[in-house]
Amino acid sequence: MIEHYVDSASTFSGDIDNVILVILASVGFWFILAEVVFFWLILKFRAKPGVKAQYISGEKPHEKKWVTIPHYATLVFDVAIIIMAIKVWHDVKINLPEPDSTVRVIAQQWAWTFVHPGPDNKLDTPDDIQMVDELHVQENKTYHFELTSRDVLHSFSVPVFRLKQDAIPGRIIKGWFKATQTGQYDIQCTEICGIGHGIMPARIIIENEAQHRVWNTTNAPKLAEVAPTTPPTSAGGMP
Amino acid sequence: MSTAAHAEQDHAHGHAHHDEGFIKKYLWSTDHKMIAMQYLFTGMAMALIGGFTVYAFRMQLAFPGMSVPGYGRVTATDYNALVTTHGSVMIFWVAMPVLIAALGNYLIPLMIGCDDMVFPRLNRLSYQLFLISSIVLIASFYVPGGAFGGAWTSYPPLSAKAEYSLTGLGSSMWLLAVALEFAAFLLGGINFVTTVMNSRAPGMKMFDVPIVVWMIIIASILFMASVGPLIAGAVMLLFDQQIGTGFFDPAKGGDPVLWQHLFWFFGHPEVYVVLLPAMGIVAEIITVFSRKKLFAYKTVLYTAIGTGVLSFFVWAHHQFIAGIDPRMANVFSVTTLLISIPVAEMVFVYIGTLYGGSIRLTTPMLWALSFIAEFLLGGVTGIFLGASGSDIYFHDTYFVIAHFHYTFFPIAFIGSFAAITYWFPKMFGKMMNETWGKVHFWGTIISFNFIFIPLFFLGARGDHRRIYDYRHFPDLMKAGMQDMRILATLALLVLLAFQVVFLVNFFYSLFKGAKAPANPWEANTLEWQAPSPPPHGNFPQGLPNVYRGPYEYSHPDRQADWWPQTEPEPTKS
Amino acid sequence: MPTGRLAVWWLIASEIVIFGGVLGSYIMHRLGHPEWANQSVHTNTWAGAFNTFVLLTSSLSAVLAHNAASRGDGKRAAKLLWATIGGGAVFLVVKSFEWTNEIQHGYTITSNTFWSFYYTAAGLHGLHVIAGMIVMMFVAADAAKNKELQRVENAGLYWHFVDLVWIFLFPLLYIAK
Amino acid sequence: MSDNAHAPAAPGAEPSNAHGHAAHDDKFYIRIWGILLVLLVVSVIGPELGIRVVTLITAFGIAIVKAYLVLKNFMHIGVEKKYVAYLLITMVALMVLMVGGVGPDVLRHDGHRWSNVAAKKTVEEGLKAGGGHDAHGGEHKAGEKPAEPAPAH
Repeated sequence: MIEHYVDSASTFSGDIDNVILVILASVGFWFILAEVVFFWLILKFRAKPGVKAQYISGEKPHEKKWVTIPHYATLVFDVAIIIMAIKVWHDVKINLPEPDSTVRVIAQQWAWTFVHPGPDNKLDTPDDIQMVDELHVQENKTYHFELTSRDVLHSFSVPVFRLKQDAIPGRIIKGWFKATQTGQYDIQCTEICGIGHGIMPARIIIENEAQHRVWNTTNAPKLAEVAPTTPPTSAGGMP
Repeated sequence: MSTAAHAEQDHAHGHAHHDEGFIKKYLWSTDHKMIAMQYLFTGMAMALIGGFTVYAFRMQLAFPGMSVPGYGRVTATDYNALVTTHGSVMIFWVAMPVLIAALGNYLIPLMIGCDDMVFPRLNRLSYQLFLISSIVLIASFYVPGGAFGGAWTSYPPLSAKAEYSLTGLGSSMWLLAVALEFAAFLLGGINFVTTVMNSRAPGMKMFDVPIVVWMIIIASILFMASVGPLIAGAVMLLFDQQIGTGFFDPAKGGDPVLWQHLFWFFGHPEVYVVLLPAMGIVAEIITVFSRKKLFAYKTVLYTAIGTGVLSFFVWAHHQFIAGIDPRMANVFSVTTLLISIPVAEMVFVYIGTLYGGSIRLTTPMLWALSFIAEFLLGGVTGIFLGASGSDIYFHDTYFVIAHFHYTFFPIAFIGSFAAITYWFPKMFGKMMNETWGKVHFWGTIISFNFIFIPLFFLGARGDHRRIYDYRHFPDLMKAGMQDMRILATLALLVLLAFQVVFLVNFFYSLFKGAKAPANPWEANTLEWQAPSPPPHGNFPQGLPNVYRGPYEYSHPDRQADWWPQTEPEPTKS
Repeated sequence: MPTGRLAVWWLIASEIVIFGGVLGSYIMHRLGHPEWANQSVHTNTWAGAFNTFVLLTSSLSAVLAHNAASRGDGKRAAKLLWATIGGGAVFLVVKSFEWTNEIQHGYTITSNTFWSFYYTAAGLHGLHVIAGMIVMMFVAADAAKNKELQRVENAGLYWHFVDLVWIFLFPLLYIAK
Repeated sequence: MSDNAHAPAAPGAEPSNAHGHAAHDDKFYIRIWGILLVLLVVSVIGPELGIRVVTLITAFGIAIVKAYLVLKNFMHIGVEKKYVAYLLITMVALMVLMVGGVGPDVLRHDGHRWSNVAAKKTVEEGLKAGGGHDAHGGEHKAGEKPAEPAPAH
């Protein structure tokens, strides 16, 4: 359902959409059922002259079942939803697949700094590419991100990936994503971070391998040592 | 010993009874009904402030950059201050005082059949602290730097350091106001609990206590048990702000995540602190106007207690993606979905109560029924957020906003309107106008849905919270999105306009309304046995005796379809 | 149960969570920060122990006051309450010298988060000591006239609670080095 | 003002038994106070031995014993209605719950996929710096403190 509104561009975004759909279906069913019963009762039991209301304590077993049966049904639905939700949660937030590349994401008031590993695919080397408010990634490659903040709380949110993670000063939080299609999308900060919270947009640019290589070589700091012949991405990156 | 305690109370009454000077009667009163009125009117005044702030920032969202009539241009700083004020005012200064303090103060002594709270002067002190807290909050708008703009959750380090928030004094005043408000409600809560434990009318057993009183008591206990860590945290944060300690500063060995935990350890039970009284109000109203015994009284009670207990185990679902250990999210996801069971059951019980009834759609009944209908949507959308997997996407989007407004609006406004329209005859001795009441009802309910249904869709499309101008985000300016923001804002304007109907009806009825009989709704509970409005001391004929539960409507042995709690059993011949 | 005493119990219950919030936060930080041991050695164990002694003794006089009040002996109850208030005063005096000494040596509330917790927790407790003393002054004044004797017990209960908090603060702040 | 007099307490609440618990004479309380003082001495001397287990038992174990003695004998919680004890236990349990829920994030500095580098840095620096953070700090070790600091000034 969400994919009709927002592109689904990561390996797990479809799973999250599915969880949302399943929850929508199950709670939608209960919601509609409850509302229908509710309005039907209101219509059916409107006051009529001379008709006295029934005296029902609701304490007898055959009366109580009208509450206990929905009670257990709710429990069953809850368990189903929990299982699905936790499975997706494990995929997105707990399991950490082997990365093809790692980027560093640094939030501050009110900008994002993205440190790309550059042509040698290693962070903390001279050819790292630092960009403000622009994250370049290659499609079909597993990325790790190392998220931190310089001042207050921020939140790194990429709606098309269905990915969101708060950045906390003093902590490094790791996560992963793998883009499945190219394009340019918003990166949001979803945790209030001061007066510039609303002007902290960034863009994620998902490129195919060729575009990404070109971008890597043109933007890498011009250092004599950088060997342009090295393939910018490891071959194993392609599944 | 207990007589001595009463002597103290009589002493306090002695003052209020005889002199009827304006100040003593209206401002310095120890009468629970007057204090309830003080809370009610202060809460209503604060609701106007909350309403004005939402008007200003919704206008900015719909028509970014425009000069909002009556406010002016909404800058980013203004926007943050407005949303922060809106959130804190509506929860701490509207929902809490109206639902718990005003109704608790008004109803508890009347419904359990005693003449006043057991500590009337403590009660007065509680209101005065609350009043000071409101004044401090309002004053924070006029200090250099302006009002605090770090959201009602006040997460440090943004709230802890003036260099980040740019509102050094405003942050501290906000925090001080909240802390004072907590102190006020702690005093009030102790008063409520001891009153109900010790001053019930003779014959009133545990299960003869009306549900709304139970709910207020459970809510007060929840509040008392959960707010402590946040009071401690508020002191720590205040020191961080003003002295420069580092409780929440990672560079000094503190931890900003600690505040989030302290806040939500209180913050989640707080949801139930305001929900339960509203649920109680609905229970009173639907039984009276469907002339039915409450379906499974004890089940309602146990589910309320169950909800209260469970509410202490779910707090971290607000922090799934806030940097807590992801494995903890599994635990909290399970507990969160479990809490849906008692709450759902409570709603089922209410729906079950309607079965076989003789339903009269008066204004209070309309409000009570709409509470159930609207709260259902708020409840089920919570599942999306409690399930960790889908919360990754929805966290901090407008979906969250729509969800909790579908719970908080029914709680704070629908619940309060239900209560005010239902107990208005008792409070003021006048009937409210039904026609205008229904006009207000339909206008409010319809426009309310037109505000928040679009917000669900906006949230699903990725609109994130607390952004004052979406034009910076190309993905959020796709076709139709701005139209939905405008629709929500226009619906809000309609909703606000209909509140004028309410205010006019309220004050017109207050002064010019038809005189109300003691028991206009033919209800069973004790407050309706007192005159309307009840005099000082509540029951001039002497304190009542209680013979039965509060919901004996349409008993088969009786001609009348109601059976007051105070009516003695017929002598069997 | 008499209303006043019931209310005091509820008050104590809500105070438990307030102190629980501070102490819980402190314990979590303390366990995570072994280096704070280097700071906590500079707290004065003997001053803390002496203050524990003072508070325990004042608790004794509070309970003796209650005993006297329940016998109807308001005069004696008032005297014992004043002794309790005196205990509170000694506690505060010791505390103020202790703090002055520490601040003079550079251990202020901002110098380290251990000291922030130290001053905040003990300061919050100190405020409760002051509040208890003020309450007891009113109760003692009444009790001396044999009025409102049931309040002697209620004030005493509160004072015992303040003592209890200190019983836990003492090892947490002074002994754990 | 008869209407103002309270109705007798509801059936649930029994008539006051307040004077019931003051059955002990003053000597009893003095004896309890004596025990508390002995415990205090133990709790101060125990940690001086410098053995971790002994410190934990003497400092915190004895604090719990002392608290129990005060609650039982000074606050008469045994004579009080049962729910008072349950209420206090519930409040303490809630605090344990809070610490249990918060601990994984605040107490620990490493978790699943996150690491609190700032806290680890302060720990490391703090341990390296050793004692005091300034010139005066080093002079005062716990054992050298004067027994009575207050009158000394």
